[in-house]
Amino acid sequence: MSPGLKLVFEAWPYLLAFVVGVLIPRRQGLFERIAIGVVAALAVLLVMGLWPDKAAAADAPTPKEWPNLLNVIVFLPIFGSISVLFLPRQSPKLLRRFTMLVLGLDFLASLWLLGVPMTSGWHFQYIREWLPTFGIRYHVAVDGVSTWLVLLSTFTTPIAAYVSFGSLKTRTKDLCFSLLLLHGAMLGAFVSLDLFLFYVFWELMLVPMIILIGIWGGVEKIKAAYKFFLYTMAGSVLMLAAILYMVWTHKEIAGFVTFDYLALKNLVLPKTAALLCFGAFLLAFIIKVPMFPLHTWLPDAHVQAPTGGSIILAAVLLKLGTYGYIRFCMGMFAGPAWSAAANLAGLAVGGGVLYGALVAWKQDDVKRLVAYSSVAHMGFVMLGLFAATRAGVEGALLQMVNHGISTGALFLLVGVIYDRRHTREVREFGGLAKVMPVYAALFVLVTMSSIGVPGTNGFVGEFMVIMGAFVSLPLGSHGQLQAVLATTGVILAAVYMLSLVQKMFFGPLSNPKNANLPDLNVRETLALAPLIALIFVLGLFPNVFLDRARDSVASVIEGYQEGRKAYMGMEPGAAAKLRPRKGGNLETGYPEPPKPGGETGKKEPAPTAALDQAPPAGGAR
Amino acid sequence: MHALQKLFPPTEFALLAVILLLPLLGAIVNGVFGKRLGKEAVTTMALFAIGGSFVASLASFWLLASAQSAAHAKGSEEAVRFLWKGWEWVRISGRHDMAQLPLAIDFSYDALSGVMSLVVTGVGFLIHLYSTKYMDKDPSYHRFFAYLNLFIFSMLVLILGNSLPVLFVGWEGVGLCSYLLIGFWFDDEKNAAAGKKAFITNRIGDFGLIVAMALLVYYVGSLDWSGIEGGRSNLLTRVQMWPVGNQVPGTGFLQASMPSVAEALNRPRFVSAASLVGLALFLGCAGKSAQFPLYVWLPDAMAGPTPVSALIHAATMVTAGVYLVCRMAGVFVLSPAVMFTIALVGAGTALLAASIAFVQNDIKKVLAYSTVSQLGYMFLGVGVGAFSAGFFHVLTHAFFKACLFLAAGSVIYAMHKRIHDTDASQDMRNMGGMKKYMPKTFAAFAMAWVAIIGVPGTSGFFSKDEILFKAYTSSVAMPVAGGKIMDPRSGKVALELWGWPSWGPTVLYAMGVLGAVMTAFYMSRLVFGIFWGDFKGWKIVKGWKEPEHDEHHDDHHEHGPIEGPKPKESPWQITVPILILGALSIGAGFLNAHPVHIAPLDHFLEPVFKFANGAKDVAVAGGKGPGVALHPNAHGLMWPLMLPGLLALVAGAGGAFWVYVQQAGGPAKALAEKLPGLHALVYDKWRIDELYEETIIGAVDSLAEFAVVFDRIVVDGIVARVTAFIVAASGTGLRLIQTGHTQAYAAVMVVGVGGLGWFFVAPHAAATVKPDEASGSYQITAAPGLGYQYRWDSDGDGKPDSAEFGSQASLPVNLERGEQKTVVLEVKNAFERVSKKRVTLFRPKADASAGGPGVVQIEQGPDGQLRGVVPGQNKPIELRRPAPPPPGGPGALPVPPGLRMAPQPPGRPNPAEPHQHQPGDVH
Amino acid sequence: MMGQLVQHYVLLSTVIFMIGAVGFLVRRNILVQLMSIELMLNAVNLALVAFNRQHQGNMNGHMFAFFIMAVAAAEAAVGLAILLAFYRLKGSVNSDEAETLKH
Amino acid sequence: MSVGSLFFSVCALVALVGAVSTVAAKNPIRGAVGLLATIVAIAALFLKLAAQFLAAIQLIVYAGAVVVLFVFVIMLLGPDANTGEKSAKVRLSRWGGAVLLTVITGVALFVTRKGFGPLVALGPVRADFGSTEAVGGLVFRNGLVPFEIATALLIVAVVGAIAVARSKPHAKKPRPAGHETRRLFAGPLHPRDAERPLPKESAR
Repeated sequence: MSPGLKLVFEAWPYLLAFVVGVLIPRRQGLFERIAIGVVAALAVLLVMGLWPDKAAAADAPTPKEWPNLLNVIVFLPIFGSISVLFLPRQSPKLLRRFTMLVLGLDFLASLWLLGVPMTSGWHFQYIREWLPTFGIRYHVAVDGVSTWLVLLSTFTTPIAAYVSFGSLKTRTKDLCFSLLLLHGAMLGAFVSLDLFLFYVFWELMLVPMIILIGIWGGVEKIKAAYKFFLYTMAGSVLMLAAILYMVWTHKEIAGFVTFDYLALKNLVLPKTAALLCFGAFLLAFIIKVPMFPLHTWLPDAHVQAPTGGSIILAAVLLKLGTYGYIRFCMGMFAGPAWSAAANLAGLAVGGGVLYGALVAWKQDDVKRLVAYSSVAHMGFVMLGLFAATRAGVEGALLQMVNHGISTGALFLLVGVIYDRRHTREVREFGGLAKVMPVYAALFVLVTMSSIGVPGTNGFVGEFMVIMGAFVSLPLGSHGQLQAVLATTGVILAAVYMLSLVQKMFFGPLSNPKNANLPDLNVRETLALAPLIALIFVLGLFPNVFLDRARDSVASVIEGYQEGRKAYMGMEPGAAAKLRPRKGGNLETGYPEPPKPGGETGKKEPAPTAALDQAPPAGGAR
Repeated sequence: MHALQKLFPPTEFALLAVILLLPLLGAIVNGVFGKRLGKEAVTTMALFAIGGSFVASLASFWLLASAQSAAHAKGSEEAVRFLWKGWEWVRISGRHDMAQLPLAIDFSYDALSGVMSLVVTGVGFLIHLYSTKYMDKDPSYHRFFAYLNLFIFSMLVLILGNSLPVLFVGWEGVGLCSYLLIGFWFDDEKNAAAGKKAFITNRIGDFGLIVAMALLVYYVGSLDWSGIEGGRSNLLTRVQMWPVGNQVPGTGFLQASMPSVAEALNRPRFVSAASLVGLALFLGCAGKSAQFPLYVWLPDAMAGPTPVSALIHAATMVTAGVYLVCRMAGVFVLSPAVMFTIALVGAGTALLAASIAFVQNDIKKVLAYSTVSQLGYMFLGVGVGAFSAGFFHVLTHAFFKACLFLAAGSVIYAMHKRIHDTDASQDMRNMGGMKKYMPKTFAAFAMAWVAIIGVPGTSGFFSKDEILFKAYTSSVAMPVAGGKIMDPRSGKVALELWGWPSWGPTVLYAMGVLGAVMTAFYMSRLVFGIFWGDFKGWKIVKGWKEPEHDEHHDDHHEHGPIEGPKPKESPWQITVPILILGALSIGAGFLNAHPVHIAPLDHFLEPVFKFANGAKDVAVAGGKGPGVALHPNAHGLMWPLMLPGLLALVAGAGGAFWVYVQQAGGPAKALAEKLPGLHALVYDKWRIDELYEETIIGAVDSLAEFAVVFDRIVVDGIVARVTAFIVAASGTGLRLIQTGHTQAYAAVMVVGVGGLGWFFVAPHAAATVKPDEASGSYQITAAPGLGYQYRWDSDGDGKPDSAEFGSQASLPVNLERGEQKTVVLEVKNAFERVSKKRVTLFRPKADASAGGPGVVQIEQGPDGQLRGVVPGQNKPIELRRPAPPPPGGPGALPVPPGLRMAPQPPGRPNPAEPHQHQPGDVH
Repeated sequence: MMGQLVQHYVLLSTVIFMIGAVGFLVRRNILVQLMSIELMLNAVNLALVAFNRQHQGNMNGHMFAFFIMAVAAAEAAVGLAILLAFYRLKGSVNSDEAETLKH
Repeated sequence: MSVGSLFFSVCALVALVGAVSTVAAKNPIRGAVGLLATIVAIAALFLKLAAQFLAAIQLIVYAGAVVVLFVFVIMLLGPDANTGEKSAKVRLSRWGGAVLLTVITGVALFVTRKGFGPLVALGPVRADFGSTEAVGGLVFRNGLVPFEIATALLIVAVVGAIAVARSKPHAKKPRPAGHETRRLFAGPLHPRDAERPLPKESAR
């Protein structure tokens, strides 16, 4: 068979996608058509990549994990942002292209994460001493949970950047710098396993986000930026205090200083201290999520932020709160988390799902409405996490990604109309479906995803969360009530989203200003297309996604249960202690802690030689 | 035949994929490319897709029928089910996360779904054909067919899905298509609002369906049909509905003050899981099938194009609820109370909707209420356990109601050509005498009319008569002996079920007959109004609005016909489908004609309803499983019970003939004038919509308004503003210090440096104690400082150990058990200043470092039983055996034999005593 | 008075330092304030050199003094430049005029 | 009183008087002279402390550069250099300063008497102590990096000083006519001079 023919046989899905992509758009030039075709082919490549060829996968040896991959993923944008500083301010085209190139390369690099079977444990682990005196290391790794958040981030940020370049024409250099730095910081926070490193990234991402809101925002941008900053900061300083307390306690017991999450995870704190530390972490995370009553920064920030900023904020930044809860609260404070779960789940349902939906219903500003719908969606995510069943946590994880996709797409769509009319007031619109049919169709489609119509991604996540909460042991019979109440949130979601759709798109074209609005342009279509595609891929084949997260979720829940057992075993008033570590040195590179009971009182500082041992490359078990 | 069987084995029945994917393909092609493909291509694509699907359905049905007869010949009772497995969708958690349930996108094909898919694709094809003409002039022609094909696809997913979640995909999918099609002409705010109303009302039903799925996962552990049928016996358990959790929150403090109130509040209430599941499922069915209280969306849904009303809101989608009840029959029969509720709600809805249909003038509205009413009949049928009868009514109703709608559409089409006003061309008062102009349409309409009013021999007669007959003779038996669910552990009665009330059959039958009278009356009114009399549409032209009240008003301003086309017969694309459907509504009755003993459908469906009709997976005393109980004299009652039905026909249709043909509507007008209030009330649909608007929607709305205000004033106001105010106030205060003068800052710095200097000049005596109780050696370590020298007084007698200050920074002290000692530390710094500190050491008597089992306190619980409580834990330890009467005097708590007391370690300090000294206390 | 003790130098140094500090605090003339700073730096230098004279093991005191001089020179240059700019802004060298810091 | 003591006493007295006059002088030029006196006295004390190199540097850097810089600036400012502080607040703060000075000097006396153990006379001086070679060797061996940083600091300070002190061309004012070189020397040094007419361009 000739190579050309072979190519056609093997690459027919991509070719088909390309051809369809070229054929679909109406009234476009050849160049735009080809661009759309390429995007379509790439999307198919991504989707095909999600299904490993099972027969081939069985035979193939376990793929090697390049330990530097995460470094590349995290630092490519960060170095990119530094490089942007050296590019000429006068040529925005160059700046934009460079930014898109870096983000695109980052996305391609992150696709490698899909090539590895995400068995439980840590992958692509990389450990490097950073500040050995303080036990601070550069320790990054991913598991099935963070992989998806990394991918979500690398997937949505280019879209957000692409959209931003369409609508923001001022101060391009600053924009590129902020976007890249924000991207790197978010990725860093998702992959770092050292609490200090995590904290650094956690705070680092605030700065570019404030710049994004504060420079390119709306009328009250400064107020919104302040509010965002102050809320987030208030939570995170408490978290820092808790981190320092844990590190200090760990040093008292184990004899050496470390900020490593995997080491601190084994620390069993006395009950009061555990509760306080849990509270501090929880506060930081639920502000970020955000959960009632700390959610009001979100609508303000969303309304004022530019479209690209809103997309990143909704799609990725909020996920840091939920991710933090899975990773740190469930990992390190299983006991307090377990005992508080039922109450917190009530808060998530009452204050998030129902309250958010009700408030969203009454909003006049489209973006504010979508922002409150975020509160409602994130309530579902938190409910799944509090339920701590496999379905619940998997559903929550899926819902995080779903929310990133559908709410990101909604913000993008709102941005489209804002660019045309410079208003977001619902009453300014009406009957838009007449003038912008494609826009209306896509808006309705994304709305369906947002309100969880089966077949789209929104349904699967909500369904799994509800099912997971209903059967949850930690929530008990309250969980069943909460699941039922959360289900009524599904009704309310339909109420507010469909009211919005009706007011915006249906009815007579009442406002003459809307009579000549152009439909979606190529840039907007290109940015939306991957999101729309993923809405269906995740809605119909969520398993390609959940398969990779399953082991990790199972081990998260296992750790949660074990942690709770250790916590319940603490006598009131007992001192902190260390749990025997499971993976031993393999995971952290640290020595075993001294056996409890033997030679208490004489705690030699940790032999520094142990720190010098080469960390395991790759770290997959 | 053999080739087909070989090609499509029962476990890999890929023909289902063909049935499903053809409409989907049509939807995608028409939706994405439709505008460019042109009208012809869209028509071809849509018809090909749905026609191919119909052909595949026919083939499948044939295969199924032959497979079933083969199985029957072998004596197998099992329902034949063809499977086509798609892929694993998600995995959800079983009860308490003990197991994972994979949910697969699987499709199955059995008798029930076979018949249903034939109806959907067959009627769907006819309606598609009809629409090619009806929607001819519409600019969004391709969009219409894309939606319609998508609807067919969703409906097929609904009926072919092998599990509840897959069914749910179709369930919401048809809701979505219904939403899109009702709002198809979205220029009109009213249409869009109707679509939204339909979707949201359906969502309320979907809420029930999700809850039902959650309950099934929790109690049964499966969501696919065979799994639910196999595990349904687990539903016969009790569920505590109240209180949620251990007790009602806040009753803890009531316990002491008002124990009776607390007990009344906390008394647990139980329901059987089967009832819960049944109710939740029925909520879903009520939403989709427009039953009370969720029927309000269906009449509004007539805002959509007429073919949509025929296909979705009459023939197929709205019967999905009945389909689901039939599908889950095995679960429903476990709860007679729920079944009776369904029957009662069905009968009630039938009457309510029929009463509204009496006075409506919009012909589509009349048909819509008629649909609601007929759906009520179906639920009456399935509610009394006559599943095949109810399902048969689905079938016949699909034919005659689709025919009625399409014929009405044909009339509207003709009227619209003259009037060009959507509302006026649907108004019955503008019609009349149409049989002259539209003979074929009239023929089809009349065939459907005789069917729906139940003229003997027509399909409506057989199906309605069967339902009425079963309403009297059939009921649902208790699923367990005596209706008592036993607790397997204690052997006691856990829950007593509610049974079928004795007055039930009579009431249901009476309601059914009354409904039949009403049906005959209002349907005849409709037919007479449209086709008899004189055409009243001459004076109506484009832009005509109905005069406000006074109908006499018109008489004074009588003027002759205005120019315009005459109503004329519709083209063949419209008449052929309605004639076919009319013929079917006459003839389809013989699929299940029990009075004449021809019942192939009943026979065909029998294996499907096996679990509803006494399968023995749940044992009842007497050897029969849960299911339907027939009246002992059922067979003999068949003919007697038919008589009231025939009388109802005669009374209803005859009455309508008298009122509307012979008296030309005079008595009706007179009655309306006599009772204007009642007439207005019924004309306004009993103002149920307004009631909902005021109560439920109003409540949610004000709740939302409250939430907005709360968000602004409390959350953003108190949480954020108050914090901000405190910070700002302290900032304002501190700002007074910030003069901006460099010197002032420098002066403050000098003060600070001075303070630090003073700190260094003054000595500080501080010490830490490291206790070691086991050996009794205590180590006191003094804090270091600038040029510090130390002097110790180790025996506390006031005289230092040495006169000179030295560099000894720590002092070991040995203590006997129980000994207390005071040590004085003196510190001298570089400036020769001296400070003193007294350290008191105490070594406790007993070694408390070895931990024993925790102490358990005994206390009397609220129920009078003794229980143990571990201090610091809330959960009491249940005592296994009841406590013997207290042997000692009052106040002496007995030690129950069931409780092992914690051994008291010798010398362990009693925790009740206030302890004086902890080891290492520094005073 | 005995031979020179390190205390004498330190005392002298302290007093000069304090004169400088008080001058900095009391005077409102930026020129004088800058000169006061020079006084303080000189006082510190003196103390450093005196201590180094007492402990002759190394000459780090000298080295520190050397660097302090360098810094002092830089400080004087920049300080006077700022003074000039300030004068251009306000037309005066009174430090009370420099109060925008509080805003 | 030995010669050494006398030398010390004289130098200390000069330094103190100079310091006080620096701070107390109404006219800054007198303050500058007082500062000069203090600096020279301290340089002398450096000599006494066997820090010959530092004494030289002290004279060169402080007396030669810094004080001269001050004097330049004072001259540049002219009469504006004297702020004439007269308010009650100023007087009060002066009294406060005097009291503070007295108190802290008392404390310092106390500390120096008590805080350093027995009073020990300074011993003999090592042979090469304080010489240029010794300090140079130290600076270029142990203190090379700080030295380089100090040089960088000085450069930055010079550039910064120029940047800060230079009068900025505001808002495109019409440039005063005249030859470049001429303007460099005869142009306005200060904004307030800009209004003054340039000296007439005399014939060459």
